[in-house]
Amino acid sequence: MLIAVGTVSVAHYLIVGAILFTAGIACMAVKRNALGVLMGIELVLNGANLNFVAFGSSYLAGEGRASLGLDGEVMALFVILLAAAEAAVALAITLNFYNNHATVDVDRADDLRG
Amino acid sequence: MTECLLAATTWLLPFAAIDWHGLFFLLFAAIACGAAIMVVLTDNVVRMALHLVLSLGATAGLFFLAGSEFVGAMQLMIYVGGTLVLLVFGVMLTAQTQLVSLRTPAADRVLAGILAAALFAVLVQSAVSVEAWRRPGRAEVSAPTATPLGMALLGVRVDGDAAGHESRPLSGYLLPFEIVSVHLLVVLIGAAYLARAKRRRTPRAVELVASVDPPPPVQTRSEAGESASVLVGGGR
Amino acid sequence: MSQLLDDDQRIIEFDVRTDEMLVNMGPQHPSTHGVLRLVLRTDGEIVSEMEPHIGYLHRCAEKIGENLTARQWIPYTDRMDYLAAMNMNLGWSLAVEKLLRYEVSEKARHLRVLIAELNRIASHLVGMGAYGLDLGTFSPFLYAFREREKILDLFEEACGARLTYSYITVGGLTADLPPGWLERCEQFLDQFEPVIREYHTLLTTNAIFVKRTAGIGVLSPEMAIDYGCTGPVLRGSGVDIDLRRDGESIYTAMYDGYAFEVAVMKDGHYPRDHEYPAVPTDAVLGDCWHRFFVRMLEVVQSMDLVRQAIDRYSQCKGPLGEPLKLAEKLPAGDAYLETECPKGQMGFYLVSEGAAIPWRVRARSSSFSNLAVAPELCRGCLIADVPAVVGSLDIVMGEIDR
Amino acid sequence: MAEFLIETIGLPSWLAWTAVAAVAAFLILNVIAGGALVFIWAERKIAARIQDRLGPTRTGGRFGWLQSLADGIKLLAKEDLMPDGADGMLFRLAPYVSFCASFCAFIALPFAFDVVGLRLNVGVFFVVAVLGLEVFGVILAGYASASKWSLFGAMREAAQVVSYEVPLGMCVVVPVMLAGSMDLVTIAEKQAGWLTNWYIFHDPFTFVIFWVYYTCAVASVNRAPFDLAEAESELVAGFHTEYSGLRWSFFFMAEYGSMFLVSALAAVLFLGGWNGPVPIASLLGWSDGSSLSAPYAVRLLGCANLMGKATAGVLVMMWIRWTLPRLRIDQVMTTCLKYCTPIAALMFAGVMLWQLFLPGGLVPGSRHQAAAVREAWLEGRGDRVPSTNVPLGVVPATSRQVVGVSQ
Amino acid sequence: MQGSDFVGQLEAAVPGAVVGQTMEAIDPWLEIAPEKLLETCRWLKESCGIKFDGLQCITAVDWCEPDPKKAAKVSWEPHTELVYHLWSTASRASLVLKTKLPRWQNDEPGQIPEVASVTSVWRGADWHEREVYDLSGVNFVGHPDLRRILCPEDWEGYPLRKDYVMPLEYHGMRGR
Repeated sequence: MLIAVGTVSVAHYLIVGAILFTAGIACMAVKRNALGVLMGIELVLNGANLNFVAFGSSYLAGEGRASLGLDGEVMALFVILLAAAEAAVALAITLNFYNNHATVDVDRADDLRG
Repeated sequence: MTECLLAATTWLLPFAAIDWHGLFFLLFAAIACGAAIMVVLTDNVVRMALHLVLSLGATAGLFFLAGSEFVGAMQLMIYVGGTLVLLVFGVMLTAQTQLVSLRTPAADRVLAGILAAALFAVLVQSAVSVEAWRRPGRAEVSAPTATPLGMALLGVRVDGDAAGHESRPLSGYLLPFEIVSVHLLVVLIGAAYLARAKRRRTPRAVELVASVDPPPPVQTRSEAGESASVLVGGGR
Repeated sequence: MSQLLDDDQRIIEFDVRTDEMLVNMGPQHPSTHGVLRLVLRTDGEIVSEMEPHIGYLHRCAEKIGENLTARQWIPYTDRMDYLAAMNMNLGWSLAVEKLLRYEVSEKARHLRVLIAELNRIASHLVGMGAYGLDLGTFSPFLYAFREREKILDLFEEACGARLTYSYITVGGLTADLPPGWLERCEQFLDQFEPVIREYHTLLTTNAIFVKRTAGIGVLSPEMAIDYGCTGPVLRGSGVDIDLRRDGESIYTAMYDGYAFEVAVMKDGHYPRDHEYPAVPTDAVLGDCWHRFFVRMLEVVQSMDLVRQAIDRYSQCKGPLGEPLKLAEKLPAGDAYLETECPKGQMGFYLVSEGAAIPWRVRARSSSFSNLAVAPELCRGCLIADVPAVVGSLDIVMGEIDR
Repeated sequence: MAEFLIETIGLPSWLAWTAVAAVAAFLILNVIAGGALVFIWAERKIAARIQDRLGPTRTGGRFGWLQSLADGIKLLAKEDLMPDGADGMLFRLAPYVSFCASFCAFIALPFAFDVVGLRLNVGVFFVVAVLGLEVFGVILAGYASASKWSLFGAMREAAQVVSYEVPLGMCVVVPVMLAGSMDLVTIAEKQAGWLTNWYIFHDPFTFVIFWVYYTCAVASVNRAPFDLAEAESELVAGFHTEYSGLRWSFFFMAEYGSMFLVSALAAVLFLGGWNGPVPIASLLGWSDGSSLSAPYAVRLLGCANLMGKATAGVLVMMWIRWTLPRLRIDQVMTTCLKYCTPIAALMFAGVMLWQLFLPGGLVPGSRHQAAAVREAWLEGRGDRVPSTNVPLGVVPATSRQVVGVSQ
Repeated sequence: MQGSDFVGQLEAAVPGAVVGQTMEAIDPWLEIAPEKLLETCRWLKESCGIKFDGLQCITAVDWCEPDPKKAAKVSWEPHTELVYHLWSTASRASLVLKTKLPRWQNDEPGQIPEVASVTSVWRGADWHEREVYDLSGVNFVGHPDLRRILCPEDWEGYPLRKDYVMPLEYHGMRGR
């Protein structure tokens, strides 16, 4: 059973990845709420993931071009797993910070103590 | 009768074949990018979380489109089903009314905008520059199955031909797989430690009672008799 | 920086600060029995403090009692504990008869025991059904009401009403039983005998019910006596007091010659507990499960009493005797009498100046004191335990607010 | 069906495929809508039977079967009000998120051999993943209704569903391990034949895992003893206190939809999907049920089998609901962490060992050679996915690709 | 232990407490001086031979005849009477205590009479005293949380007093 892959090429995926990446960076830069920064990180990671999968996809691999093959997919897999772990730890820190300072405002987190 | 029906449809809808793959790609890409930008723009942190869910869901769709179904399902389950639920919990715990929408001063926003635009320009230029990446993918490709990925994670590469050259045998991913599982275990224990019950619940009434001695010996009816006023002459 | 220092200095405890939420349950809450508002101060799921607000059903029946003669006030006693109106009427009638030093006929005495015990069965059935509703299961409620309907049919034949009867009145009863009533009552008891055993499988031995009630809301005997709790709440904590046996002479005289055992756990055993399911291992004496189990035992106890009352009533010859005149002159003085109602000991106190209309009328409600102990039991429990504890006290708001 | 449209009517191929997709989507939507209607009526009747009363009798005919229609009209007529403190967009969006989550999991569910929305290679994984999304609808509803009670309900439900996903995931992996593939169609195919081929009877471990799966399923769908979210005795009605009318009916539809989905999944994974207890198709000489040329009757029989099993699962859930009281939130969590997860893990290990020593399973001769899959791949045959429905891409050329069946 | 011995013991333990006694009434009662009430109750519960650990009921009876014609014929002068019904769970004995309080504190209307609260002796008295305060207007000194229990918090007047006049309206609702 064959699948025709129309005009979509790796470049399209890369552009979408780029948009997600820049949105993530902007979100991290703009947001004052610690959770907003966390969401920015998630977006950045997803942008990267998209590129990995795009390069590793057997659909988009043109003839004779060095495609990542399975490595792309496995890399994306590990990124998703570790992003989950990272989010857990980041949230634990944010909530403890909230608990001590009653605010998650990133600008107020200026003293190193506590 | 079929000829006129055929004529009618072709007259009505000029293009012969829609490129489904492209159509769905545009749909999911639009949702993903739109939601991502909305995440940046909205101030209400709960709305941000919702847009993030939409964006990551659409990215999962893109993964399905790109043929890696396992990664798409994994993204839906782990990322959207797990990480974002965690994030929303965090939002719920901290989103008291005054914290819900913190606004950054206008100067920083402009600066961030310029930075983002510059970064975006660089990325797009590099994405489009390589000619090989612009050519559309292979015409016919067999439907994806998760078995090669599963086998690869066990260390046996069954998709040798995909890599194009037999000289260098491809290495499986058993070692990184084990490392990640141990890593997750460590994170699990760390998170559990951070979130351990901080405050003992006030001692349950059960413990209170256990310390109290049994009820005083109550005389049965024969000794006590009916209750009568102690002032009555015959009081015991 | 508000570091939450635990009493143990070494461990610096910090907790995700969820400020204490003031949550109120009721007064339109589906689980509280009638119009009761519970204000809970909760920290997350744990209730740190519970305060009941009552008075939503307050009709000031005592003020009205100062303008009505003793017999005219009977319908007001119906509306106090509307699930056991017969026992309320009996309590008030006996208090007035105590003041008048009036003795009712032998036949009326046995009929009063019969009717009061039947009403106790009906009240405990509602208690059981409503308690199942509190814990989330709907079916026992309908089974309980199916049996209660049969008792209400019997009452309807006897006095024409199904909820607020005004059947027992000062000086006897308003009417004698219609012919064939005793046979129908016996038929009801015969078919009810196996059914009540089956009801134990519905709730008492249900694993989840035991998990939700055993060891929850434990009431120590001292606290029960100190707060003035009475009835199944007191007996559930192991205190062996039942006014039908230990009450005032005028009340225990009614139960003279009736053989019955008080449903209380004495040194680890309930009376006749070989016939009923065993006490679950993690049930502590005085918890919700025991209060519920005492009520289930009292239903069986009341059935025996009704059978004995039927035999004695049918042996009495002669007329039932007329109740006293509507405007009976009350001698000067005061009288207080407590009777054993399904919810607990219901006391009536009346002061009279020698006129037909009493000077002051006071009703001491059992659920009033039973509910007073609820804040003590709910401290430190989970939100889901609050309806379990309040349900186990089996309170009726009509009686509390009067 | 698409070929039929293309050859006979000569529609342009893309229009044919849209028509096929539209019909498939319509069918699946009706399965849920129809199922919900039937289950509303069934719930009332079963509750009545358990409580020794009649249930609806007067609405429409003798057995009150129009009762669900009457409910539907009432819900439509009811006014959709929204509390003023509510966050408008989230409040309106929540029911649809919840409904879409439970609806789009039906895509991967095989009703008969070839009657499946999309034959995903990661079918089981996809269904479990999408079930996890339903919790978002509930959280949004709880947060957006701006009332303390609904927030309580939402937090409780979210904690419960997220924690029950762990044992659910473990239980689901066992049939995948037995069948050697995550594709629901393959799993069901491997259970063809007599009753003994079903995975529930494969070995004692899978038998226990089935019951653990069913408990976790009941919990993750918020039914019966685990329905903390709308525990009416404590919190007034949990997260959908503020909803009424059509929006509430979407939550209701989502609940019944996911209830049916979870029982259907149980049927496919453990009870042999569309294979009946007696392999009537092969006994009657019709060609092997799994080949494509079988007449439509076999497919119809398959659908009936699966729907029957799923409905049985739903009826048991209703039966449990009307007999057991509700568990407390900490008891629900302890059952999950202290009972379901360890048992699921143990049984998982048990099945692994069983696979090693008795690959043939309890009944010799059944075809569960998971190891066979590995050889097939190594010899380069690979388990080509023998199915004709092209998921997404369209073959511009008119060449038809002949399907090789790998068994 | 004869009834009079019991009264003798009580007087020995708490001198000046018993002001009057009526033995031949249906429920014989002792009249206790208001200031000695708390001390008597503590003695009755803790150190008396028969431990009165159960407080059954606290009632306030308002002895006052509002219309002057009947007031002339009445043998008592207006006062508020508190009736305490006690009960011993061990020996099934009951006891009635009565104290007489002025209707208003040093006779200016509006000032409600005061008496010591027995909540420290029996925890059950808490709600009974709140009800007596709410309906009959008696201030219990030392009560942990003396608020109205049956009527709304902002209700004026004490309904169970004989000379109580129903308010015309309450929060816009017509009284009469």
